[in-house]
Amino acid sequence: MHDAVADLVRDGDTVAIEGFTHLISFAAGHEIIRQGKRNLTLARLTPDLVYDQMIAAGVARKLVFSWLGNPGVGGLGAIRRRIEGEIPDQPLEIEEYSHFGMVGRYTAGAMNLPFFPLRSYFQTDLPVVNPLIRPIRSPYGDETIYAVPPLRPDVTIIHAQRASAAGDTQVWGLLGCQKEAAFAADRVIVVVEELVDEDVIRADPNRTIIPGLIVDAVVVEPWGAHPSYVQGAYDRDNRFYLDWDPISRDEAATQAWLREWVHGVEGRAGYLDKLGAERLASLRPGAAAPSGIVDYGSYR
Amino acid sequence: MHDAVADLVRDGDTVAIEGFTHLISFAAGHEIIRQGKRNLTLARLTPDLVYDQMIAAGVARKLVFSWLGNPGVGGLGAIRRRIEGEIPDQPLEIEEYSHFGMVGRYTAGAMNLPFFPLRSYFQTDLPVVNPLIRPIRSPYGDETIYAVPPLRPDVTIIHAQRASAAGDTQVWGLLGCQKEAAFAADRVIVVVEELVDEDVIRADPNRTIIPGLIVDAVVVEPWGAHPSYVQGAYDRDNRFYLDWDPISRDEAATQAWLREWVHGVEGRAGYLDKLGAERLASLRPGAAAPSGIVDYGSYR
Amino acid sequence: MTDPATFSKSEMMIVAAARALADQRVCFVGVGLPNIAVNLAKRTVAPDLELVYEAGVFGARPARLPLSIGDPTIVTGATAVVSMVELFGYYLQRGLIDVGFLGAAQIDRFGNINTTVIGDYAHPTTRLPGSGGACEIAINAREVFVIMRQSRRSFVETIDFRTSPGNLGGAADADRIRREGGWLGRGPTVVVTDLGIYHFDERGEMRLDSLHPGATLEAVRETIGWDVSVSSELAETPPPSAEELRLIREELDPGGVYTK
Amino acid sequence: MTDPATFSKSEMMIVAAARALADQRVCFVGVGLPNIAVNLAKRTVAPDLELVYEAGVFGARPARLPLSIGDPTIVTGATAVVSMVELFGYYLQRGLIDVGFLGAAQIDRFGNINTTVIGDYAHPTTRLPGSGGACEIAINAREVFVIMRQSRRSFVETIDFRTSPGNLGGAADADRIRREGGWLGRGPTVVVTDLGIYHFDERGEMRLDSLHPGATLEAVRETIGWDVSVSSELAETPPPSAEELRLIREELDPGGVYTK
Repeated sequence: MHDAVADLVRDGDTVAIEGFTHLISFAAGHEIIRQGKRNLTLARLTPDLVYDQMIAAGVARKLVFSWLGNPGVGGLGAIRRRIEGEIPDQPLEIEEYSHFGMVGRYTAGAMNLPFFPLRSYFQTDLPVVNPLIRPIRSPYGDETIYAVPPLRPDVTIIHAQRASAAGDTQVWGLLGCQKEAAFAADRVIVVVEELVDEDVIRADPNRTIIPGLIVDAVVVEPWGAHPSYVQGAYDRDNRFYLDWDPISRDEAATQAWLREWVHGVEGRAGYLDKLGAERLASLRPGAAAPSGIVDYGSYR
Repeated sequence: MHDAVADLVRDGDTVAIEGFTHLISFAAGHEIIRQGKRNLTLARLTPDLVYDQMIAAGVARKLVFSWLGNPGVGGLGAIRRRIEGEIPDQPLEIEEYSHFGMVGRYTAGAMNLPFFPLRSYFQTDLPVVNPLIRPIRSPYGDETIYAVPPLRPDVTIIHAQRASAAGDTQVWGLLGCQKEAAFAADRVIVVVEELVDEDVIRADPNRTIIPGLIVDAVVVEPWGAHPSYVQGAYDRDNRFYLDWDPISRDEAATQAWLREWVHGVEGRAGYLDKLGAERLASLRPGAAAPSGIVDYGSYR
Repeated sequence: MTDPATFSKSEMMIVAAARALADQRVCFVGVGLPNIAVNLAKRTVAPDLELVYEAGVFGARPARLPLSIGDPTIVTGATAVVSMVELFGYYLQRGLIDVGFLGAAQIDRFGNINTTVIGDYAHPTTRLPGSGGACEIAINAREVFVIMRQSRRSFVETIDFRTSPGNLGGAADADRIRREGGWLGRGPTVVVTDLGIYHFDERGEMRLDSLHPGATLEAVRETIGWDVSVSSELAETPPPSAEELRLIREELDPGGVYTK
Repeated sequence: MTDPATFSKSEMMIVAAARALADQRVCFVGVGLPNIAVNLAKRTVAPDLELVYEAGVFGARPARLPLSIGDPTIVTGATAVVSMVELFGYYLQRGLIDVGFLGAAQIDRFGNINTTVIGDYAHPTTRLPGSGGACEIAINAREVFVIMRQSRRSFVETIDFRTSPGNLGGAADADRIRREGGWLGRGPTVVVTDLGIYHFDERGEMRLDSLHPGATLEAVRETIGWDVSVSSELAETPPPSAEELRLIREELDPGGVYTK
């Protein structure tokens, strides 16, 4: 992870660590903090705790998002303080859309389209505060809808259940917009729970969401998505999300947490040691829920 | 099948029997012929043999397509004769796009968008002969690309490996644009090799391409895609595609084939009996090629 | 613990919201209070309700109440899991969602919703989460239900920011704009609060139709920033049943996250 | 059966086309002759070539030569199988395809291609298949290879219908339009026929650079509808190797469908 972030994430980059509640690469976020990257533009539908931590650490100058909160718990204090101007030496510029707007932006990037059309924003104040949300007239009839511009991250980082060494990546469970964010990006880092043989991928090609063709680095980092979750591997650590609320409300507590849990640990392994085997074990799913097998058939 | 077609396919409808070389519902096409439907507008990227047969039978007044041929073999004689005006009493109107244009039309229909933008058609004669392919200017910069209008079939008919009684449908292998064609449609008929318990579907929700919510009828018709194929179940009957070439070149031979193989058989069962167990057995894949199992995990 | 004689205002609100989903088929589940209300409905008045989560799930069968609307329990055993571009495009924008269930920070008499900022956008007093999927749900879901607690800060004459359109400046206005703009949704139809149940009258304005047990018109008026319209046949909301309370207290929210 | 001393013009054409794919990474495989040429390249000069089929396959490993470009053998063992909107949008239009390999019914000196009609569109002498994916491949693939047999009917001064753009009216013209229009592709770079191998000169015009064994300049000129430009260093194409012929005759096309 150290090398992937060192080589592929550069100061001033637009970085998207995507994954909608599922498969959020906290491991990459913490490594970016440790390497002291600066002036990043961070893009994500839901900044979530990972961006609250990264922005508290001062790596970003701008945030592009569609829903700003600690899902099911409350707010994201570090980001909120900077938006509300409480930390004058760390101003944070924001660029705001709706979920479909952000998804559409990645999709336009992935398809190399100059815009993505959608039926949102009518009669709202969002286009008023974000001039990049623009009306577009249909060439059929006189209907006018809205458009959003492509989002093309310099680097997209996603976490997945498995990939081959070549970077062919498979995911099950929530897919969010990782595929779109990856195809839209200039560089792609895939972090996986498990490195698998190419044959495992080729046995079920419909399960592949990203081909190695667009992947620049594959990092094996089990538990790398904690406190978010990996379908079939571990559960969302809701206790962590609840505990974050009071920490996030207090800048000093937030900085102390970063010192202890990000700067104060030896990489991800140190973080997991500190978290403890018992905590991790408690996040394992109960019984297995197997997908079943389908047959592609051999055709010679 | 009889009831599904009788209830859901009406004279004058726009009908899309989709499936790109894979999962083409010949069973539905033949039933539409037997029921003598008229004045249909038939939409498909590749009309393939199924539309050559349906158009020879006189069910259609118009064809919307992007590639007209017998893949790997040659032309589609019945359609070609009507386009070239050799059958004056059966004129055939055509509306022509590229593959991405057709896919984009279904996608616009599925997303309820007034148009789909794409980077095709520049400097070609396609927009000249099809005024529905129109330029559209990006609201960002002064770039102009092209747009195609939504295609919203009255009925979309697809063939799939399996579905639940509720119509929740799963497919593996080539996906073509069946999902888009189904979501774009007013009515949907799903024909399956196998009816499965709802639990089989819910065991692997990422494999579901169409929810029962948009399905009006589920028809169980094993071998219903012959002479096209079903990944894992049976192979493409290339001999049939090769044999069709001389038949299709001759209108009398084509009509004779329809009498013998469509009107002259008792539904799909009769067609399969006539084809013979040996022919069918020869189309079974060799060894199995299992997908492997993934674990979704139980979370209580 | 499940003494039906005593229940909180939050419990009554959640129960009333769940009951409003009877006979609905497909519901888009928002984060927070809608999440527990919809899951209660699925266990009571609407067992066949198809739960749609913006995270990309159709036909979810959560074995537990998810804290977040993105949770592994909404995936395992679901009918379909799809990418978000498909969920928002092929399901919501296509018009397949019957009810979008939203929460709100501010709402006005016409059901226009603010979840973005309190104060000026550039220099907010309080920064709220923003739209998420709410903006497109309000436009494309066939109808919208709102669940939120009443207060002078939340039920206001003028919202500070319009995140999700309701009946705009009134019904006539809204109907024309929605029709001419090709919107699939008719907008907000029900608002459930901790004090009562509201529907929208022919002017597109919120009208109190049912008062919860223990709530008073005075309490309602004290917590609404405009002269609220009250139905001439004002009803009293039937109290939560023992089973409804048991489900909330023992199965859905034993920690009291939503009902505290 | 695999006597390398004797080989057909079609075999030479397929072999020459396959060799042109050496050092290429990602190839979009068109129907017909490109299909066998690309599969031969995968077995000879370009074992790591990623085969992309418009049907929705990336990284195909066909165990047999598919008659159609949609065949179960291109799916089993592939790296990824995706919907066509993704294949055309996320792969081709995104610019991930290095070479688009096309066939054609008519081509002009600038590599503009017709696969739609011979004669008038409304009243065609011969109705051809149409674009399929060719139009978008010609615009979005980084470069385009063409494989087709020469004849006065196919190599024409003016094509009857422009299905897929090549160098338009010439290089200057084409470069400007492709740049200003934001096209990702630079257009046609190689044309392989049954008589020789052509590249495009600085004017964007086809130039014969290599003549196949047994072919003559006379035969070339007799089968081209314009005064074709010939390289000052005209080379002779090395004949097919025994192994190349064995692969075509025994593995790829035992039925002689492509080589008859």
